[in-house]
Amino acid sequence: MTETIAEAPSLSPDTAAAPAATRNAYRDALLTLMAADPRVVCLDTDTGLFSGADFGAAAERYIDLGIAEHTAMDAAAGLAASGWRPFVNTMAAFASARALEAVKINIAYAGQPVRIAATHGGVAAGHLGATHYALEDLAVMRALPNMTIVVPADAAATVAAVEQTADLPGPLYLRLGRKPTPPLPTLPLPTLPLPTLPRPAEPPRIGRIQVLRDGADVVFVGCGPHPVLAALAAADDLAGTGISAGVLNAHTLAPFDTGTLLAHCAGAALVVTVEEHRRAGGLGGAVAETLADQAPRRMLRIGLGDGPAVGAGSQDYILERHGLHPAPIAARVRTAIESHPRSSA
Amino acid sequence: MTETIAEAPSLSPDTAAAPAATRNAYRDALLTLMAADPRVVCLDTDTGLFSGADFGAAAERYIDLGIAEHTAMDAAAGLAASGWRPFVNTMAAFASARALEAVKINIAYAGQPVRIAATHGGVAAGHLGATHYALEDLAVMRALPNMTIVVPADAAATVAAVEQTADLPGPLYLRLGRKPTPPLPTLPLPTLPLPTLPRPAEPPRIGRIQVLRDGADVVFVGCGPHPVLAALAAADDLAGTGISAGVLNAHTLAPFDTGTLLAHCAGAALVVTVEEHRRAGGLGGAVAETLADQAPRRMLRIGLGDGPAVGAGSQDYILERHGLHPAPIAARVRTAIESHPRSSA
Amino acid sequence: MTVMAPATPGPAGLADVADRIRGHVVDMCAGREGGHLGGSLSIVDILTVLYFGVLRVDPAWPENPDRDMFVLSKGHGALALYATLAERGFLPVDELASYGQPGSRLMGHPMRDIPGVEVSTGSLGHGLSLGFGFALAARLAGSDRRSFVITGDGELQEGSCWETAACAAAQRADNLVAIVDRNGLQLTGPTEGISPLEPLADRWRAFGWSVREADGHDQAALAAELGATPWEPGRPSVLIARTTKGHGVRFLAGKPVCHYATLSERQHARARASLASFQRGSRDQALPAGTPLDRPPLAGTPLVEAPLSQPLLSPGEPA
Amino acid sequence: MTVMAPATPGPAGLADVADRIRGHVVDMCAGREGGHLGGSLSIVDILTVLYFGVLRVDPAWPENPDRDMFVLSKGHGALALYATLAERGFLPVDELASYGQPGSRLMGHPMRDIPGVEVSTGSLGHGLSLGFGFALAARLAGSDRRSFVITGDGELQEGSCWETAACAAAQRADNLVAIVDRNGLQLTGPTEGISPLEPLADRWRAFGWSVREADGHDQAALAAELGATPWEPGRPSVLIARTTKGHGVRFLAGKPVCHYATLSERQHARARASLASFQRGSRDQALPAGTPLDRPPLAGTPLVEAPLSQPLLSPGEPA
Ligand SMILES: Cc1ncc(C[n+]2csc(CCOP(=O)(O)OP(=O)(O)O)c2C)c(N)n1
Ligand SMILES: Cc1ncc(C[n+]2csc(CCOP(=O)(O)OP(=O)(O)O)c2C)c(N)n1
Ligand SMILES: [Mg+2]
Ligand SMILES: [Mg+2]
Repeated sequence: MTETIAEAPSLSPDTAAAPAATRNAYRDALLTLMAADPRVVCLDTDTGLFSGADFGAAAERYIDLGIAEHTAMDAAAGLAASGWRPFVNTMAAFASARALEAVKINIAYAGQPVRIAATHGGVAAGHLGATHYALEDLAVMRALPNMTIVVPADAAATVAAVEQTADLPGPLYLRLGRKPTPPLPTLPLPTLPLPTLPRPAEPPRIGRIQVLRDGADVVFVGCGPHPVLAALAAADDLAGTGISAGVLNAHTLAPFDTGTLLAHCAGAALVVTVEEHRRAGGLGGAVAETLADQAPRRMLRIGLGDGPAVGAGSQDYILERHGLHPAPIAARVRTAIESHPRSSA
Repeated sequence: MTETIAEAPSLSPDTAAAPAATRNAYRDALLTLMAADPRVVCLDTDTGLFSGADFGAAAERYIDLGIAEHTAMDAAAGLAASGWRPFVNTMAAFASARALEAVKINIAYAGQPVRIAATHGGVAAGHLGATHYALEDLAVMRALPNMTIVVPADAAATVAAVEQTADLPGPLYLRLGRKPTPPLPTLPLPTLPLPTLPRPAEPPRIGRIQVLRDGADVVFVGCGPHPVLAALAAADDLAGTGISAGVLNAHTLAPFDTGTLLAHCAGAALVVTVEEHRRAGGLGGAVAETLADQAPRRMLRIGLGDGPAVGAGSQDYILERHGLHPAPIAARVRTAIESHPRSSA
Repeated sequence: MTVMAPATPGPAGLADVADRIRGHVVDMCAGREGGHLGGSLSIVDILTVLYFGVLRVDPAWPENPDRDMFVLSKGHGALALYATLAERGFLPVDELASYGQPGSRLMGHPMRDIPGVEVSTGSLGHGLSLGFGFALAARLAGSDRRSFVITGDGELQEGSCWETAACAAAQRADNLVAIVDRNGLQLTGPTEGISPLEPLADRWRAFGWSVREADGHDQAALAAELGATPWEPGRPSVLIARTTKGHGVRFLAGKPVCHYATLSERQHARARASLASFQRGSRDQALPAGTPLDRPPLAGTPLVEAPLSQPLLSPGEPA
Repeated sequence: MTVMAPATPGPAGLADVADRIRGHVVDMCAGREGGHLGGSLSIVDILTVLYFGVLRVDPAWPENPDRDMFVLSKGHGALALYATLAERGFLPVDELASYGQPGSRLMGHPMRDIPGVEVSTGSLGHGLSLGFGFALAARLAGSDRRSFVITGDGELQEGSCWETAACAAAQRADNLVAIVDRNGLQLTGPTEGISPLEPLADRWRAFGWSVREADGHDQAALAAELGATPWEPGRPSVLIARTTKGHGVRFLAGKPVCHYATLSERQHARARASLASFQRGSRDQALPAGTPLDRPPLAGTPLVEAPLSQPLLSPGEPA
């Protein structure tokens, strides 16, 4: 909470890096890592993510097993147990459901250093429909022992995650998107009055909540590109009506950064989680459990409906339908604050 | 909260029904149901649970598919979509991991009335070891839409669950045990001073928390045979040192009975969940989320370690190792109460 | 959007129907989301024969309890299914133009809430087990309803397919029919280069199925085989249909790149032209006499032609 | 607990080793938890040949990085594995008596923290894919390490086995060897009555494997086949070993009820007697000359005989 804007790179939203898909950032980072680290193996499952990629001298460490997610996870466990560092590539839906038992017993329980690169997280599959959605994956992975769970909010954070976990001794679940998303903003948005400046976008550190913005009344906790951007914009919106809202980017769901969460929620009347996931068991669950253990706070858990009605459509269409856009988020926060004014919290 | 002991059946712990395995109670209840309801189909996966069972006229509705859990779940979805009421029999570990994608997309998302009879819940597999444990199943199932999740605490409750869900239009996850467990007590334990009498053991109603005991200071919320019995005994223990503890049997995790939970936790300084599950995402998660939404309370979530160190051994050995016995539970509650006395809550 | 004159295929006019379905598929791939072009085109003739010559289905009452069940296990062939359902009268042909638009029920993979779609698919390796469940249901009910499933060939790399294959044979589910779209390609390349399936017929036979092979673009051959199941009482049937991914669009056919395409205006026109010349060459196909065309398709369904206005072919981009 | 005199098998003494292992298995099933008797006894000869004649392993340094890998995919055969590891010097033979006791590391399925156990197993259908991972690891390292996997026959109903079978053939993993314990029984009955596996050899061949069959209780035959892999360069090898569930205990052998047993004192004595008479009849088995017994077993490991004091046979009770 002591960094200042002076440390920020001199980027503005206009000149910042163009939107990029976290899955593509991951792919490029992996190619770099494979060139540097001879332990790294890329196991593919006919995803097409590496079509045309140049593995150079690492070419024999790229193995496409075909459409065989279970085998890929178990084989990765065997490779990891033998000293290799396999990255298994599949969609989040298949990593967290189709192949779950292999992930559970042979990767998580066994504590093997397998990296699961899970694309199409949340409703990123959009138009591809419900069988390709991963709205339960964070709850599932959070229940597994040993699993480090990272949801990068932009391409730079994805690269940082790949780099920083190179020597992680246990497994990693890396939830990635599909279509390009903008980088997190690095300077105050020009038109809105801000109680505090946004934080500089230093690459996040795995295991540490990234404080994007301080705020007194409300604390947003988000993960992933769309939720974090929506929380930032909602905080701006609220600032316009005199509500001071902080924004935490909780990119690492496990191990969870209890200390930073508690420090920032200490004075808040409301803690609002925003996630591209069902409301049960994911980020909202992690925050609710952590707070209940130590310092219970009223919460608003914003995510996708618990009912069957997630629907199908483009990613943005679904997010909007479920109120994961800035305006409805801000509106819900206002209502919650009004119905439980600070003094009663 | 107005039932009186006069309504209790005149059973004492001595003359009560003998210990029984919930999986056996389920099997018998299913046989009865199959005789009465011609829609019910029993899909087996070489479990042996029905070896020697007499299906009578329903014999053609018993189908053993062999060791094929994924196929059984999908086939059940197809049967259910065609008007049948399939019960799929497997272990909780396999239902919630091996076959999860079928459960997710074709049963839960599709809202099909498939009943998943998941034996060996928690660490009931004991001596069979970690690959047979189901310590994540409640978190996983809770993340799925439409899923009714029931964890009966004794044989009578199991029978009630099978009976009461006969016409449930959506899917059911029924978590069962393995070895015999005692019926919930129906009369006050003779030797301990009790601030309030235990409730009569009327069969629980699906979707309704069963109030086993009222208490002012602490509320225990448990599910499953061992946790509920341990909570009852811990409440007795605490009563001996002047702490009044209520006990709620939250046998239905979804849909969760928010009303009863909130009503009973309103005055409590501490809410203690006890479950045979990892501490993340299960009953503790459900309670933490529910309370945070409406009336945040300090909690103690008692379950199995988040680390890899669940270990292996008999069910009781593991439960003891992880502090799921009455004495350590009571001790932890005392410590928690002392470190955060009521006034600060 | 140009609405062309309606056409009414007679029993011998299935080639025309398939031509129109291919046209729809190509048109939908020129929309904003693009689509799974190749794997849709490879199953058009199979779907045409199924829906116009084999399946007992009822567009007027899609949930008719006596209907045969169809599962598109390779759910990414959705475009071909939508177009077939439209031509068969389950959907207004107009609705095809909504594919890829916000709020449309026509998504990248089929969803249950579309009339005629029995089950949502898209994750590979589930259709056979779902279809097996339908087959068991029919048996328990003492009904003669049948269950047809189209799987991809790459899809058969999923172990779940073989798990179900064994179960279905064990249960003597001879009311279950699988059709393998043996186009030789999966998402990134040839199946035999990634994880070979051959000898595929031997595999199925060793799992207890009755196996036949056919040219998956020869409607007469398909109708002859699929119209006469079970081939061996007590055994489920599998037809290995030799197909071409992208069939009908010469510059894409057989190329891995046709898996997913967002056709530019120019490419769309070229694909349409390719289809047209292809059609002229395939006019001699017709159903053999005696094929069970018990429910002729609805008349009067218009053929949609989408505007030629899209920017870019984006093949190579994984879905 | 009676500790009998140690025995040192020479190269020709593997029949004795297997006899002792069977004795241990029966003894452990007389403990408080009982055990998977039948499926342990069916793999004793295979394990004996592997651990004493085929696998390059190092009891003095179980994690020796040059070792061959072994995976007991049918983890419920754990008792046979424990006894074999003990006889081979990985565990004190005394420790077998701890099986089923609180705090013991010898559980109903093998756990990684036992010396010589490479991976925890118990959920069926994972061993082949794990073993395949080990085989890939060896190939990437340019090592000649091999990977051996024992699967059950019922286990092959899991689709995951066939998924991996295809992948291993595609990757030309000829350093991978599977041995199918073809005892014809699964938990509740005969495989062919529940979900048939035959023609099993054809299945494997159609999935690209090199297939052989052998009498799974003929140590010489097993050693001849398993000592000479790969049988075809570029192909993984599978040996279909014809075995008897409960082999060696006449009153249980071949009966589904032997899957899991908690032997009473009387039954334990009877089983021991049955083993003894069986042993006398099988003394003529020996390894053929030239079998690669590169590391003779450790000498001096005592044979445990458990007390005959348990109450009940509880077969039929599912585990
Ligand atoms: C379980 C699962 N894994 C991966 C995918 C992604 N995927 C979609 S289509 C496809 C290729 C399928 O190949 P094939 O079955 O031959 O169908 P074709 O492309 O020939 O139509 C893949 C890998 C998926 N949909 N489901
Ligand atoms: C995935 C999974 N499903 C079910 C079981 C329960 N189970 C344990 S052993 C067994 C029978 C296995 O049969 P087979 O592979 O023939 O081994 P055998 O009994 O002959 O030793 C079953 C169903 C399991 N361990 N794992
Ligand atoms: Mg194909
Ligand atoms: Mg067997």
